Amino acid sequence: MSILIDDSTRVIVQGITGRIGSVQTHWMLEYGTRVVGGVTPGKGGTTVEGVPVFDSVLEAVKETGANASVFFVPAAFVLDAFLETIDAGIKLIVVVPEHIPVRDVMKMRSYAVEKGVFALGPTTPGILSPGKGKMGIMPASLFAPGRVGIISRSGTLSYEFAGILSEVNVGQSTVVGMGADPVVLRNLADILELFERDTDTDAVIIVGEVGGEQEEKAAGFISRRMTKPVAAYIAGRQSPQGKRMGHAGAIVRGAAGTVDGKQKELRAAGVEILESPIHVADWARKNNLR
Amino acid sequence: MSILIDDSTRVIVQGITGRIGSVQTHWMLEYGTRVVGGVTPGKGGTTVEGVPVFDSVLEAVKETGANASVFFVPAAFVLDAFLETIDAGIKLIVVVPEHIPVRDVMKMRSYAVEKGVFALGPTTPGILSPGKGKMGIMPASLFAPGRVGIISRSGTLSYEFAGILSEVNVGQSTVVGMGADPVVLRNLADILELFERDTDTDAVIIVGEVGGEQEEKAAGFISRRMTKPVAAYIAGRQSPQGKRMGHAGAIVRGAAGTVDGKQKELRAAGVEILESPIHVADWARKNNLR
Amino acid sequence: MRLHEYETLDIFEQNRIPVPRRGIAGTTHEALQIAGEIGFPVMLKAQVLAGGRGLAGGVRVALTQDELEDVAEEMLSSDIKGLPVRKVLVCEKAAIEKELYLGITVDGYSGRPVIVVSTEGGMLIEETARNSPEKVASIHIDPSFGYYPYLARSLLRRLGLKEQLIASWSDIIGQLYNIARRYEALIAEINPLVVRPNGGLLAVDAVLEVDDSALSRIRFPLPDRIDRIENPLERRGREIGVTYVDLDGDIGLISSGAGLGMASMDIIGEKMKPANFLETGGGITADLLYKCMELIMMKPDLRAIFINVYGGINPIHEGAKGVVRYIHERNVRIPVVAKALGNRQEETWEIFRSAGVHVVTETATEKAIDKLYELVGRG
Amino acid sequence: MRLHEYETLDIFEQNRIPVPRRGIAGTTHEALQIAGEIGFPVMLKAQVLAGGRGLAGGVRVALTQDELEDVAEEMLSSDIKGLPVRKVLVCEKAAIEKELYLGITVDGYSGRPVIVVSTEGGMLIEETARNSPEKVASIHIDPSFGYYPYLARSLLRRLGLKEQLIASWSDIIGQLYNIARRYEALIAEINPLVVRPNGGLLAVDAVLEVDDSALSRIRFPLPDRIDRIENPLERRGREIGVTYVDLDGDIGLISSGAGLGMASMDIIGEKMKPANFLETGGGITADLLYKCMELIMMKPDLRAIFINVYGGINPIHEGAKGVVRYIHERNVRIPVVAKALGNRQEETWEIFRSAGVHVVTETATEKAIDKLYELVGRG
Repeated sequence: MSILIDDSTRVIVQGITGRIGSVQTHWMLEYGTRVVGGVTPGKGGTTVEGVPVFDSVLEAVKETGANASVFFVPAAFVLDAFLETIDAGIKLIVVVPEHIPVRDVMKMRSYAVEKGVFALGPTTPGILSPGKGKMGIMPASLFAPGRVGIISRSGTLSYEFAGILSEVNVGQSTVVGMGADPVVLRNLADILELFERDTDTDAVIIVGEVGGEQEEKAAGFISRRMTKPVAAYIAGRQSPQGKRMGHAGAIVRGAAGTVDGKQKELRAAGVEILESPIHVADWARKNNLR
Repeated sequence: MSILIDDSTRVIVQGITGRIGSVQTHWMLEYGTRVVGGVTPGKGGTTVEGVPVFDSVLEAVKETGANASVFFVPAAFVLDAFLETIDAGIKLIVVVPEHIPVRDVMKMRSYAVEKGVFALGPTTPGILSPGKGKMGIMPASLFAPGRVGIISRSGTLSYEFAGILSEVNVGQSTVVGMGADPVVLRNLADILELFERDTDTDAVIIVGEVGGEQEEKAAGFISRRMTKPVAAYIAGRQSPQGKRMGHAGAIVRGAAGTVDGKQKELRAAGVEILESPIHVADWARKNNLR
Repeated sequence: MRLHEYETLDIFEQNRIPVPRRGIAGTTHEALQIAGEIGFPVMLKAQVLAGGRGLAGGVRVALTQDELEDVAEEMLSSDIKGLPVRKVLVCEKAAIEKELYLGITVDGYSGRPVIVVSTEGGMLIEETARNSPEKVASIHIDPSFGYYPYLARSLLRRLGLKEQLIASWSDIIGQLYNIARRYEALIAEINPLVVRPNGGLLAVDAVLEVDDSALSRIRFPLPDRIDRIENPLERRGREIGVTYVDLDGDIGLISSGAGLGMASMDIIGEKMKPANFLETGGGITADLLYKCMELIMMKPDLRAIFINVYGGINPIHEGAKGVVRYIHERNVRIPVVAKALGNRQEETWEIFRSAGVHVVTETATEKAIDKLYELVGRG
Repeated sequence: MRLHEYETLDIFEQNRIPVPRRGIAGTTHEALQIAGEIGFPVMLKAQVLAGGRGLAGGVRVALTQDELEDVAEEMLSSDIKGLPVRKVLVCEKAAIEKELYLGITVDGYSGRPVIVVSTEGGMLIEETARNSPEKVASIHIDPSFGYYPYLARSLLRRLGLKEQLIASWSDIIGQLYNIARRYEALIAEINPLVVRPNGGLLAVDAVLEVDDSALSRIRFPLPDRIDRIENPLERRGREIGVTYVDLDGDIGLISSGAGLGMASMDIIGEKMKPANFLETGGGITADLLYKCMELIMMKPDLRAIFINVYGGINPIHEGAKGVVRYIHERNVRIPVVAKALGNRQEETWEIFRSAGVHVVTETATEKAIDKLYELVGRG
């Protein structure tokens, strides 16, 4: 097992004919992912890396039985394509592109929730289950099969943590990029819940960063519901305080958002705090993870 | 029994301090309606016709236990007040005002449906259950208690039909004004269904008019589900064809909208067609109604 | 309120819908000038607010200058469906590969905007819809969800079109939907939407009807709504705030409520002919009914007047005072029959009777019209 | 992008939010002129894009012409939180009965806009929120349902206000929400929103931060976004399309990904000091990394450079070519350490090594920074 991606996952690539879409389709196929189709309006009937391209998501779903989609669509068209994808019945969507207006993300999120669709991003490297497949841009060489789950707000830091673990022969069950935007399509706690329920995951690493309140809210979930060991690293201690732009956010969030605040709440929930990424190797050894 | 209004109905009047709102509150009270409060923002703490006025619907509901509301709010504020009323938990709303933009009505309708609220109007005379109470502007003298239900798209024609029946000693269970706008908050078939289920209604009269497709759609409901006798009058045979403004409506509706088309479909559903209002008296006699 | 075609085409152009080169002419001379700039052949289109204009000769082609002079001259001195042609739209006659249909309207029954498309546009679109429903497709828009381009694309896919046409047509659907939203349109329509030989699209005809109830909040410039009513009596009705429709009979009618007014017309029509339809709405005052009397009396040769009002929201006793004041001041001699029921009816009857109005106290309008017929019938 | 207060006040005024009489001055002379028109006393407010300006001396009162001269002179030659004060807003000093707070922001966790109000506005609003939560109320807006005035009224009722204040304040909430929607604001704030002795409201301070990702589709005029960046290096970063933050250390940093960049800074910071933060995003090319090298080398006295990139979406071998070209062309002599992993890593290492870059092939950034420290640590 693993979360989100397994043997039944049939992936379409939206924006498959673009520069990034086609290169990443190559890497996904090479990693063994079942990429069954691609979508680019107006390019139906062609193929990319041997994968058939369709004009609409509905057609792609009908012809290929796809149940998951990964987006390499220009930011300005993501909202429209996302809604189309949900209406076509896809239940797992990974939105890789960055620079999507927050208002669009709010609309996407509310529609996904309404329709029971699990979506990740925007600005996410995607999901990778070692040995099973990947939806997104994660570079395969850093990952190894195993029983540790990783959830990261940062793309490249998720590679770093997986790579450090792989070097000491600790594999991963699934690595999930949450996305780095102010509003993401799924919150941290929802993904933790999937790992908690996954019989092939023994422990979970949260790779967080300064700002927002994902980690603080997750701490509540962990203390109430998590039974598996959790470790967390929070990047950004040395970052200059972001120029403060108003009080509304601070009022809504209270003291949340600082590295100290996040570490404190996670620690109180029983999470082991990693002060530097490399410490994850010791933590894995201490917990007999592999 | 009766439909919509009964002994448990506790009415608030929105816009109670306005010229029409206060006069109509007087008439509603005089007819025995349990008007328990009124709402006009900024006029809380005063009284109209002995009825306490509140600043917000929520406050009125909390203080009076109201469960129904009748609107005498200026058209420009109806949408906002309507949404507020639904959020305050009111389950029956009568929107008397006319000239409400269609876009607002569409929004009101979709929210009412979502929240399970029964709403009538706009441009409706309201609802009257003889001897029990009324929400709206129907002039009481024309109505008498009995067992015939009336549903009318036109306000004044509903008075006409009730008056003709009352003159020949045929009373009414409930008289419902649907509203005369292109989009109304409840369709004809929904109201027919209430009368079909009401044990105190023996027969129903539909007072329709040229245009739209309420009567055509109701014919489908009647042939499938109605067991009680139904008669229908359709006004507007002599009306000049409305200046035709486009094809989209005609394409959507097909042949619907003409007096002949409506009569034909209703007749096919077993409805007795009244060619002139006064014929309703004969129909009542023939069906032994009282 | 329906806008003229030339007004609508301007709005379309501002919103990036491709429209023909064109100009608006009030005289033959102006029409010639415009055609000179555009180049022949040109289309001439009578600017009257009536449907079925094409079948009534309101759309003509001019291949040459001479032909244009004849057609413009004739059109500008004609009536179409009873409306005088004051302006003619002169526009480019584009080469046509295919005629499509695109309309956006409010579906009253579902309470949602609906987008309708067809691959067979043109004057016979309604027949196409009846006889070849597979050539027509429509989609309802959830008002709280809103419009998105993919909805248009999936709608057009149902017609089995090529991707290139789907792309350009769905752009125009988006622009038209945007116009419909901004202008609170009850109808926004392009028929035909022409496919040119080069594959480009062109909105050759344009309909926009704006929701009267929303006029005050539309933030975009709109023409004056009263000025455009051709009939002076109907214009006067709009001015005083009532709905007046001019008819060709001789029985004047004042009613409160459109349904009651229509029923009154139906009943009058059985043996007589109504001179007008007049519906007061819910704002009756003494002054308003005085003005209503004035308005219906503007028609010469009226034989009688029928007043049919209910006291629900309306203070009918106030209305009666206005009627009576008019009768006294203008010394009205034709019979006036009134049926006035509801709140304060007795008071109302007394006021009417004081001026010799025949008051009918029964409920059925038929009875009142029987009385009216008795008074004028054999006159 | 955050707008200056004077720009935001103009937008508020266009949208019918009451704002003080005011003018913007770049010199003491201009400040005097404006004050002359407004009348004393006036407020002087330094126009810098930094929070906590009030507590840092950026908001001052001038009662007389002399006082104004002194204050304006001083302010226009000062720095606030490291930012030079180039412009001063001179505005009417309104009489104050009470200070309220109104803010609209995006709540990242719930994914919804949130409206926050408090009866205790002013500089200490965050303390109020912590210590007297009953004086603060907030409401989330469902994006598909939208904003309606009754939502603001019911929000304000929770603060126990008088109806008159609820009416005028909820109007301003509606206007601010409209601004936030039109300008795709991440933050729109009025603090304080002043109640004047006559009961009228006045937006005395104004914050508007626009979503950078939405800039291209906002249909209303906005100031140039690059021009307003004070720091020339940060401005250059924006120009070439990367995020650059100027710091006061001496280790140059190029990273792909904000998280990786922050972690790199954290680790460098344990024994050394970073000179900058630079995050490339997902658009690495040879040219971009050439420009990044150029940018970080604009800081004098750099002791070493650390490049930390992953080949996921980025072609890191292309990036390496740009770095190497810069090193060769500019004859860079300080140590350059690179960690580059992922797709085409071996190819990338080879390119780096060809220019003498120290390549670290282990995954942990700590190991690479150990190497860096070894190379410069005792320098």
